[in-house]
Amino acid sequence: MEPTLDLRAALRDMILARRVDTEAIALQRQGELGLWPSMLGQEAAQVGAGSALRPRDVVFPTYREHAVAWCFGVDPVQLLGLFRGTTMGGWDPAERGFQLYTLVIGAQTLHAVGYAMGIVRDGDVGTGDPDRDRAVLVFLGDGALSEGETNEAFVWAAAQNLPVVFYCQNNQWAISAPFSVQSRVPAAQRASGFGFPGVQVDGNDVAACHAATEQALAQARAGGGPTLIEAVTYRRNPHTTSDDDLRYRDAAENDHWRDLDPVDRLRTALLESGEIDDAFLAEVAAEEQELAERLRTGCRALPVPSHDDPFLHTLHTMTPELARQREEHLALVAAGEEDRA
Amino acid sequence: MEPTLDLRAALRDMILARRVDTEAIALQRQGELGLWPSMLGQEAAQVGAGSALRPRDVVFPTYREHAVAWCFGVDPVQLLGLFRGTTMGGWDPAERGFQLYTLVIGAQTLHAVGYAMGIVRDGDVGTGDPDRDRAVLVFLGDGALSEGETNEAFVWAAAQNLPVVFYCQNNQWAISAPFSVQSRVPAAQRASGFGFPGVQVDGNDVAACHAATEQALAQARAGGGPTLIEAVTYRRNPHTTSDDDLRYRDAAENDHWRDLDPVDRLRTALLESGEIDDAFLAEVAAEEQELAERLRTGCRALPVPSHDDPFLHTLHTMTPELARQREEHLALVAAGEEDRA
Amino acid sequence: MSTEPRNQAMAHALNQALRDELDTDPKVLLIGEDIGELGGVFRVTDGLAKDFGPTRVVTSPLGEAGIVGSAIGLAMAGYRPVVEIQFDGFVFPAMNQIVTQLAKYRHRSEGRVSLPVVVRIPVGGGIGAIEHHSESPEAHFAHTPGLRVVCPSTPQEAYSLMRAAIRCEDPVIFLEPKKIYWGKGPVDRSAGAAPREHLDRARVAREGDALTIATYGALTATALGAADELAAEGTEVEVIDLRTIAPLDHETVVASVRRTGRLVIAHEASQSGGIGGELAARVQRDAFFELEAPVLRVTGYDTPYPASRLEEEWLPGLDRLLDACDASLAC
Amino acid sequence: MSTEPRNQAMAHALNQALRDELDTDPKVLLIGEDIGELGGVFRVTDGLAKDFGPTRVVTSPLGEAGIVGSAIGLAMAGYRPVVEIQFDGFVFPAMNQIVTQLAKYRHRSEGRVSLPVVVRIPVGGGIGAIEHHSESPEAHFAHTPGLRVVCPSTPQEAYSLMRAAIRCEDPVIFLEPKKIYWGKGPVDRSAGAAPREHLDRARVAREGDALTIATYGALTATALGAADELAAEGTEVEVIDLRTIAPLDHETVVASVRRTGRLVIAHEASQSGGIGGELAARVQRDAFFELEAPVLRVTGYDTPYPASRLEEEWLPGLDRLLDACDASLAC
Ligand SMILES: Cc1ncc(C[n+]2csc(CCOP(=O)(O)OP(=O)(O)O)c2C)c(N)n1
Ligand SMILES: Cc1ncc(C[n+]2csc(CCOP(=O)(O)OP(=O)(O)O)c2C)c(N)n1
Ligand SMILES: [Mg+2]
Ligand SMILES: [Mg+2]
Repeated sequence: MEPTLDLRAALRDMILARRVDTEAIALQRQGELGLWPSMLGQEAAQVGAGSALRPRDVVFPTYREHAVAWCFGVDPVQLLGLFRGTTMGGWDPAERGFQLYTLVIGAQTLHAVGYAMGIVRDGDVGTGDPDRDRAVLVFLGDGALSEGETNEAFVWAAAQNLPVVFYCQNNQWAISAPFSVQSRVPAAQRASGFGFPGVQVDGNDVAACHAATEQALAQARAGGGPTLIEAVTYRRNPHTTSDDDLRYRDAAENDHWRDLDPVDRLRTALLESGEIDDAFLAEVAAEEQELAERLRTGCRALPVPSHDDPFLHTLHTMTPELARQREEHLALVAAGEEDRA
Repeated sequence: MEPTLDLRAALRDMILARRVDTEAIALQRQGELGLWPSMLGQEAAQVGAGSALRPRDVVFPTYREHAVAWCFGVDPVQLLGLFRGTTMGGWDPAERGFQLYTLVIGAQTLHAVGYAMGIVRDGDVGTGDPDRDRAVLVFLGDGALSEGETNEAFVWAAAQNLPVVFYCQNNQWAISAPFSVQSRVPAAQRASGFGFPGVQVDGNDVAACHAATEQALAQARAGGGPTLIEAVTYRRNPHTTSDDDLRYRDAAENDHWRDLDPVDRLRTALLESGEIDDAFLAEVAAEEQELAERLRTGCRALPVPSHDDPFLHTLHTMTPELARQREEHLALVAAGEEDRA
Repeated sequence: MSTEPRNQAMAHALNQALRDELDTDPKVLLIGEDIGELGGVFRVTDGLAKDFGPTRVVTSPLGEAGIVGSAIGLAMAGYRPVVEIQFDGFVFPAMNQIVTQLAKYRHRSEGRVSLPVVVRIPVGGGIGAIEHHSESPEAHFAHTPGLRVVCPSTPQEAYSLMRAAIRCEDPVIFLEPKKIYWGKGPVDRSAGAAPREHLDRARVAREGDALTIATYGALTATALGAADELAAEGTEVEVIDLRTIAPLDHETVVASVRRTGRLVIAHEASQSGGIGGELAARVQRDAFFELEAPVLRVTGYDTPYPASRLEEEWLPGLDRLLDACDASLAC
Repeated sequence: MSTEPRNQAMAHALNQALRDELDTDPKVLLIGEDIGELGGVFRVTDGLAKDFGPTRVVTSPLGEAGIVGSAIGLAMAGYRPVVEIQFDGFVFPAMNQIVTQLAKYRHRSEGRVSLPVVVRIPVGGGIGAIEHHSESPEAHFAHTPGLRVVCPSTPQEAYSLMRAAIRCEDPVIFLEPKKIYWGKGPVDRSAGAAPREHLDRARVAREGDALTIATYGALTATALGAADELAAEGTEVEVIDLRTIAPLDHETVVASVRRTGRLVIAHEASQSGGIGGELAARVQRDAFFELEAPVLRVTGYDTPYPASRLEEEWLPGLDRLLDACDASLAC
């Protein structure tokens, strides 16, 4: 199979997704967001994977896949709601197949497995028809490898040979726990224990990430079963904007990985090979400005949910007691607003 | 290391432990037990492992390790209480280090890991002093490999290089689920995914089981970390006395494994080599009779707990509300007894 | 479809309900340990794997998180999974998927995504079982917004409520009282799925004016037995089968208590934090001035479920229920 | 040891309590995600890894079942583990180990084996956090016989109760209200561990005769605020800080209600199946004839915890508490 990655497009995606990240951090500093989990340094790992997806594929992200969301066409403004406290979701997971962020570590790996079971039952695997065959790409961190649920997902995927690709961004840290707390062997090796292939790639090499993902997804769609990909990379920012990473790791380690920055690396390579020039970069920079503006305005314009919201979305059909509580609540809120007025 | 297994003793243990099993089934049929999980066919796997233990080692069984209990000196009558409904336990786990049976699949693997962390903290590992170094031997079934908790135990044991040996009796079935529902690769291979050794042995060969366990325990005690042993064997009886295994498997499969019976195999080998003779067997048969009698009498004599029991053993220090409930309960029971009198 | 009611065990009625839904909706499928060839340890899925095949009746790997988690994914993919947890005591490894995922997903998706998953759990004691096989975990689910919790008390209710649960867009925890799996009663298949309101509403199982007993599941029969005994003494007791534990239909109970002035609540689960406390709190709130006696509860004690030789006395039974009725009536 | 009370944040008081127990008993050790170098996401274990080393202050792999399960094993081996669950919403993967193992082991071992494990969980909302970071899961534990559940409301209580919890032979779920982690109060270390009875008994935080408010954790301050407001109008409210949720000390509440005739219960957890129902049920049972108004509850609603922009109104606050007091007093 020919690699299909357009490196110029990949660079553009990486730069723009990074800008989403940078702006979100700025918005958090300004008090517009409560929290932001930065993906700085993981752009190649994410764009490499995200660009290997086909429209009918389905993605189960963690809470850090901002660049994958970007590749899949999710409006980045919608990523902000969860962290602004206006929603627990933010977008329609059914619309594009980019599922909601999941905060409970590992939980989404089982949903991915279930979804893949659905694909098998729909007969959308191994038909050879590219408009029909589908696969699931599920993201997880190195820390997530230690949760029981993740390992159950491996059991199910392997025994049923499901069309699911587990994409582990080993960014070396689970908050303050270095990878050595979780494992003494590479993450990719975990798969061998369950009897399916594990592949390790340089997570800062977007082409390598793309190739591995594309291959694994193709295999999954063709009925070849699951793969675990370990993209070795590094989380250069603190875990979230609330974290203080200097308490647990050396700045020198960070410096080392900054030298391996995936965006710099690709930009330099493409400049050197002549595939891009300053005009290209200027264009992207302009796009960046526009995007940043859109994020800033979009963030502030995110609708604050009504006090009705939790009551309306607890169950499909509201129960009598919940209806009573809802009325009580709305009356109290209204009374409070009157008091203040 | 020289193998230390006395094969005559092993045969005796296997025969006597099998008698415990057979008698318990009979007691269940007579209504003396509510249920019994038979270990028929797993005697070699269990005696092989059980005979490799040293007194300071600690065992975490499932609910089927009757022959291991036998090797460790647990009074077999005490095994019956759980299944007679007179207790949830039956023996003092601290006394010999043979922990209580655990019914929740996989749960005990984490207790084993915690206990091993305790051994490390006590400094009782890798000292070279055979009276000091200890290890934990934890049993699990093939089905248990699919529980998240078991895999978390592998994570902890590997990353911390703990003195624990996981002993998986792959008896081919988890109730009605054949091993293929859980895994497409041998159970022993699971360990490689976590970065520690996995060993597969013929579970019907007591010497092989013993040697593998002895070696793994020695390594664990010496500070060499965990091992997963897969003893390939077969559960010849239904899952428990309540199960109907002909609904899900062929009698022919059973016949095949009956031909591989571990007791017959060892008996024949030792008779052929002259290591035992008919007199030896007659002696063991006499022991069996005695044991059977002891089990029958012991079972019927197992004390029925007082109605106080659950109240006394819920918390170390009884709370006022529980004391109130206890009084109410005892009064009701007394009144009921009066009514009946 | 036969319209003649048949006398059936609850386990068979449930089997029929599953079969009828599998027949009706190709998106329905079953997942659980040993539910295939074996038909489940209680045979509730007996014969279904044979008739609907292993892709629709799936014997799963061991792992309750996997069972519920994969059901969530299947529901996202458009299926309607009905999963079985083998015994009440083994639902706890699935607790994370149930509480943080299944129950919350509608809210998280701002109402966009339904997860029509049914989690079947055989529950309760009184069957002489070993540890973890006699638990009553309903309060955990009833305290989790986003779930419905249903518990039938007769074969007909089991049949109709199961069909309604499978058709419901909300996740339903469906509790099957083991003690009455083999108790028989008339089952009219032509009734089909219960009307949706039955998933919101309790059922008056017997009318009376002297005292109200509210209970559910296996204890409904015990309560009716108590009502018989009291009727023989001239006291007419109203028995309410709560039927759904979430939502908890206190309104039906309050309406009853407005007439009777007295309420006894019974359940097998331990008292503290059991659903009886919730019901008592709501009833005293809404019928404070009509109550002539304190609301009394007859429940499991605040101890672990005991060894089976002790369970008969430990469980709320006829005698304890009658004692509580007497105490209430004496006020 | 200094005997001068110091003004300290609750998080620091807890840190001090852990430090003092680590100092006193070599068998005490801490396990949890990020509790080492980082000092935990709330810094409650700040500096302890440095002073006691990584074998006694263990940064664990990710996995809550592993954390509680390994603590059980350590307790069997003679240790007294104090484990941290990083946030309330992440305790559910550990539910199986807590409910079926930790809580039941004393009973299973016929009283032979104690599992002196403390499970620390930062709980509750009001801090502007994202999903799963503002939950109040106490009812799950209070409904599980074999556990103690403690929730302090002041730095001094936090200090003394934590020390008592670590010394207690029973497993203790120790809930730390996040909202008041940084609220300060005097802490007298010389008081040492709380007397054992404090693990059974509620605390009267303010005396009054017109109405009783029973609550715990962060809402205790809200209740005291409400009492202040009502006192300004001449109504003296008694505030009871339940302190332990299991056992639930209804006796102290009943004694108070016998005098005041009125009770309002407040907690952040959802109403249905919350611990308020249990307390209401017991109080109406034991003080039926003394109650002048129905017991009222002010709780979280029966919805998932909302997005943080809605939490201020969603949570029980001063206004709702005062409304409930007014409603009760109007009866
Ligand atoms: C079940 C669960 N436990 C704990 C947490 C708290 N927590 C949030 S992120 C995190 C570390 C995750 O590390 P990793 O899987 O490597 O992902 P990364 O953040 O590095 O992308 C932890 C412990 C959680 N979200 N879920
Ligand atoms: C967590 C949990 N889920 C389900 C069960 C019900 N159950 C009891 S034994 C068993 C099969 C176990 O198979 P395996 O681990 O292979 O052990 P074996 O019985 O073959 O010795 C199951 C599913 C259980 N005990 N615990
Ligand atoms: Mg990471
Ligand atoms: Mg097995």
